[in-house]
Amino acid sequence: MAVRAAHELADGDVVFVGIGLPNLACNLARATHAPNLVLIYESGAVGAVPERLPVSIGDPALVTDSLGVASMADIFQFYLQGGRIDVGFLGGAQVDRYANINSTVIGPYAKPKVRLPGSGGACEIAIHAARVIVVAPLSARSFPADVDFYTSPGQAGKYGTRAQLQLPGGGPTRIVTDVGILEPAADGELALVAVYPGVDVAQIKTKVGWALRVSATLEPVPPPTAEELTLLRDVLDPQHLYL
Amino acid sequence: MAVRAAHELADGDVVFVGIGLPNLACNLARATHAPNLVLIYESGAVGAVPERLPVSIGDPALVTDSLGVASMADIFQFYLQGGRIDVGFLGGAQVDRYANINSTVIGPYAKPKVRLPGSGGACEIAIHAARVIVVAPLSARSFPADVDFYTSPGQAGKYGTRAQLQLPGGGPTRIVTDVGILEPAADGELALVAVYPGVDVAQIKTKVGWALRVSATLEPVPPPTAEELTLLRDVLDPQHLYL
Amino acid sequence: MSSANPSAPKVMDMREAVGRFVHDGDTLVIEGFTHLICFAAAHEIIRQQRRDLTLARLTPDLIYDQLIAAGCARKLIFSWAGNPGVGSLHGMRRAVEQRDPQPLQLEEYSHFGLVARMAAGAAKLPFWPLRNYRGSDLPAVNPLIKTIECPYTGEQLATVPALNPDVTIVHAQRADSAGNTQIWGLYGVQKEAAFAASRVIVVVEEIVPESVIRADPNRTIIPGFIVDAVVCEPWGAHPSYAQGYYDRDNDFYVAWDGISRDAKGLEAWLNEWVYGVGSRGEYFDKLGEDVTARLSAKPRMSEGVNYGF
Amino acid sequence: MSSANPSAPKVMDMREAVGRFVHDGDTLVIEGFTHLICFAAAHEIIRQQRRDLTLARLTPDLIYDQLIAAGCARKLIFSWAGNPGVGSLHGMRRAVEQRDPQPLQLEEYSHFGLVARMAAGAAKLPFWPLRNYRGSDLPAVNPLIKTIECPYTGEQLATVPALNPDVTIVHAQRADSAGNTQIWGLYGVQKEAAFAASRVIVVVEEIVPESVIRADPNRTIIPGFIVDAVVCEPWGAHPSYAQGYYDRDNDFYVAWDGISRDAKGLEAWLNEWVYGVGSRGEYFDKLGEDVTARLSAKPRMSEGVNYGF
Repeated sequence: MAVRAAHELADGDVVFVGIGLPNLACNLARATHAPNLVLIYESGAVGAVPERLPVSIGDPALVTDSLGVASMADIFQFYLQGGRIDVGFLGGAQVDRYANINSTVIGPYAKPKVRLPGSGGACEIAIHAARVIVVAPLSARSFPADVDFYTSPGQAGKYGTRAQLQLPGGGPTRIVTDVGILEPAADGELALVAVYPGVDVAQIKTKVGWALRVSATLEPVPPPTAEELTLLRDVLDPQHLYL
Repeated sequence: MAVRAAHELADGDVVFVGIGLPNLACNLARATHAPNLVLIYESGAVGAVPERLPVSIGDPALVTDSLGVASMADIFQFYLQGGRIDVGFLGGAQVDRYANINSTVIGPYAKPKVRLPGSGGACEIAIHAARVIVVAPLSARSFPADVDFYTSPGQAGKYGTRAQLQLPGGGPTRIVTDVGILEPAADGELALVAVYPGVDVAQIKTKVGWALRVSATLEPVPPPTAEELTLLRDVLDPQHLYL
Repeated sequence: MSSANPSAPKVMDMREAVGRFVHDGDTLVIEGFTHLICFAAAHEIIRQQRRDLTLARLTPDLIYDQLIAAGCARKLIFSWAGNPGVGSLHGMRRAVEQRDPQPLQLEEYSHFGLVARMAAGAAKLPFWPLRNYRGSDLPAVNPLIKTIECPYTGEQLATVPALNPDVTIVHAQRADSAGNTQIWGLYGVQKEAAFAASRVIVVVEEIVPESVIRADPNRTIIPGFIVDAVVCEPWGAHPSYAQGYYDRDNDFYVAWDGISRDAKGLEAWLNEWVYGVGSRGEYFDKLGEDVTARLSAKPRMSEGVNYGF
Repeated sequence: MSSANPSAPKVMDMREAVGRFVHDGDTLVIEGFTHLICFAAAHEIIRQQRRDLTLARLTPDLIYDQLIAAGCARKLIFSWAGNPGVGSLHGMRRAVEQRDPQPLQLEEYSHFGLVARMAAGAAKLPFWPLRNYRGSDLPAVNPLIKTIECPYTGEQLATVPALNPDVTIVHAQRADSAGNTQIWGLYGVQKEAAFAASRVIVVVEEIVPESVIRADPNRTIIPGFIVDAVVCEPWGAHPSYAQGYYDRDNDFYVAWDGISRDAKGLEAWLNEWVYGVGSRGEYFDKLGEDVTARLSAKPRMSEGVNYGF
């Protein structure tokens, strides 16, 4: 997934990075096809070049040798709400048919079955980033037709479409999973647009809680190159914290 | 006037300083009875200890060896609107019966007789500082019954009293002139509360554009001490820029 | 004058600072986003058995998990509640799900919303506007998130109310004895949280001469005149970190998951590491010498700049 | 991506920067509160005869007095219009009072109001709330100052609309070639003005290697990815100043009163010092050697801090 996510990034993108896989993906992209990627963390580090794999979103290694440090008030107001972020990464316990994301509760809010951490910066990233890449392994439990709680707005839902809500950012535009890639169609509903080598489309459909549309022309997905795998395993995450 | 204004300051006061006489007064107070005075300039210098007489409100000497530098957004939002300023200094071309101050125009706004610089930070200082000391030489032209333009609100006026307007600061509480000191009475109207040695009350009354009330018990005003005069003339303003 | 007697000495030990400035029933903010989280203050609050606190913080983190488990809190205002990179906050979850040791009320925002609440508090405005929350369920479960119509464009914008804590505790690298406080590395919302509060305690790795502060005034984030107490507590942020002083103790963050998973284990840890020591100094001694070898910062000094004219 | 092609070179001379990024009819902000006022950019704009600009700045100062007198402006947005410590801005007054060389429309705020307009612009909010203007005539003469009712307390607060300049020009001590910009001394509203703008030109005393920026990231005020052009122009702020580089030329501020008092004198000055030189370098040479002796900053270096972990 880290390699697929890295491929979603263009050189020069200003990326709001989360910890874990998104961080790996960004550093992989920076080391390969996108040397001018600007990594921004909600903690305030701008243009970070962490010399070790950060273990938290506020790791001191994100500050040392960074291009700048901003207060969180500036990060959210001037960088994110200011429309300066090209790409945000989000994960979540549930992603639904319209790419609404739930990282708050499984079950009802007042009496949850599982209490999750909550939004953090996810809600505002989903609203403001020009595009959002969601990274999540595909499973029927994680991809229900409707999420239990709308933490971060997707392309459409019970409150209306993004256009109706006048949301400034593009919202989730690519859902990178462990078996393929989903993308919202014009009406906002996610469709399968790419399948990884050796994966069966029929099997993918069983891992989604609604009747999944499949794009007429599936994108080709090259396997990870040896260079990418070496970078990930030996350089970027030598202790295999996230792989 | 600089000596009188200095006497208005208490040790530990956090003072929003203007350039010119207020700056002299603050530095005189700091050198005598108020060593813990904290000088803040709207330009962003906090705890300034200028080693030369600043020629502008943003003089580099205000930064060198200061305790801190704040952005102007922080100065106005967190320091001033935040209620952290004890004393503000204001001047103005006109001060009226209720201590409204005009530093915008003489004559009508659209076709002024004299176009003055405008508010700068004066309007918000008059609204937010716990108390405001106005420093202005007394003359009938400068102290009309009503100012031509309300740049900075006084104690009362055509828009109502400070209480009616729910203004958070105390507004102008002392008007230090070249001949005596005015202070608002309970109804907000300025009254003469102190007369400098050798000055005639009757003469003062002719320099004010309304029937000036005189306090029943005038405050004693000691003449400047030799130490104060020496400090002002030889140390604080040796080039006599403001004296 | 604005906050305190200017000539009263502000430097004191943590016991006195917490004793004088943190009261039962207070709304308390101990901020620090990963960086500069003042565990030393939290532990003293636990030792002094403060009760009925409303705790506000973007990330409750281990520090509020401990305060909640110790029975200090009745309410939590937050925007992301987890053990970063590890999992749940078990102490908090027991309070919410099992009312153990007592019930805990939750008030939930996103980061931007809670940052905006602190900015409003610092600016002494009753609310802060932000373009957020449309399409999210958060306003449906938090009635304090409201909307306002822009007087220029007619757009509906979200608002959050000001947060004005009774007391904010800020950890920082250094301050002078008057509380003029300098921070580098991640700022988090330390400045906004301090300006929003009625009382401010600054806890630092080092108290430095005023001349050190004055030699680099652009690094000052909090002016001394809004500070009530200055506490010198080296390693006071452990297991959080202080850039240039010591690294985050990630092993402890991972270990906390096991320690806190049941109430007994967490209580035993509090008995040993909080109630069982009288001060941060004793805690540090108990950590043992290897902690400095393991976590002390390596030097990466910046160059000076010219403040002359 | 957000602003510009990331691999396009940004370092260029002032002629190219103004030629490419400042257009007739633009709303232009050249900020800097006493400190870091980019006269070099204004003079190039005059030389390139830009027209119909809306100029916004807290203190128009000599820089906008010159742009106005040169016929570049049709409107001025400001909060304090004077020659600080000296008197009036005669060029501006002639435009307002005598429509010479052309009429000038005024839009007036207080400092707080204009700072708030820039903050709103930077945050891409349509307005900013502030507790101000009650009891003042300013809203009566500026209908853009409105009010809003707080959704929590019912209080009436003032609002100002966002200011989003087409182009902002920021002077600073140093930047790398990608535009990552560091400022110390007075910040003014340089950051807000830059984030509020569609296009950003940064003018610096020195272009430094990226490693210099990275060695002290807390000094970075403007990130390179919002910057379109980086111009290296030593002494580019004269007669304003750059902390650590050179002092303010107060004598010139005093002399300006005489130079500008009549239109002919001002025009002669523009002919000699703006049209009569091709670049800032020629202007500096023309100032003569004594300017460096008179105004160069004396060293007052700060110490470094540790960014290690």
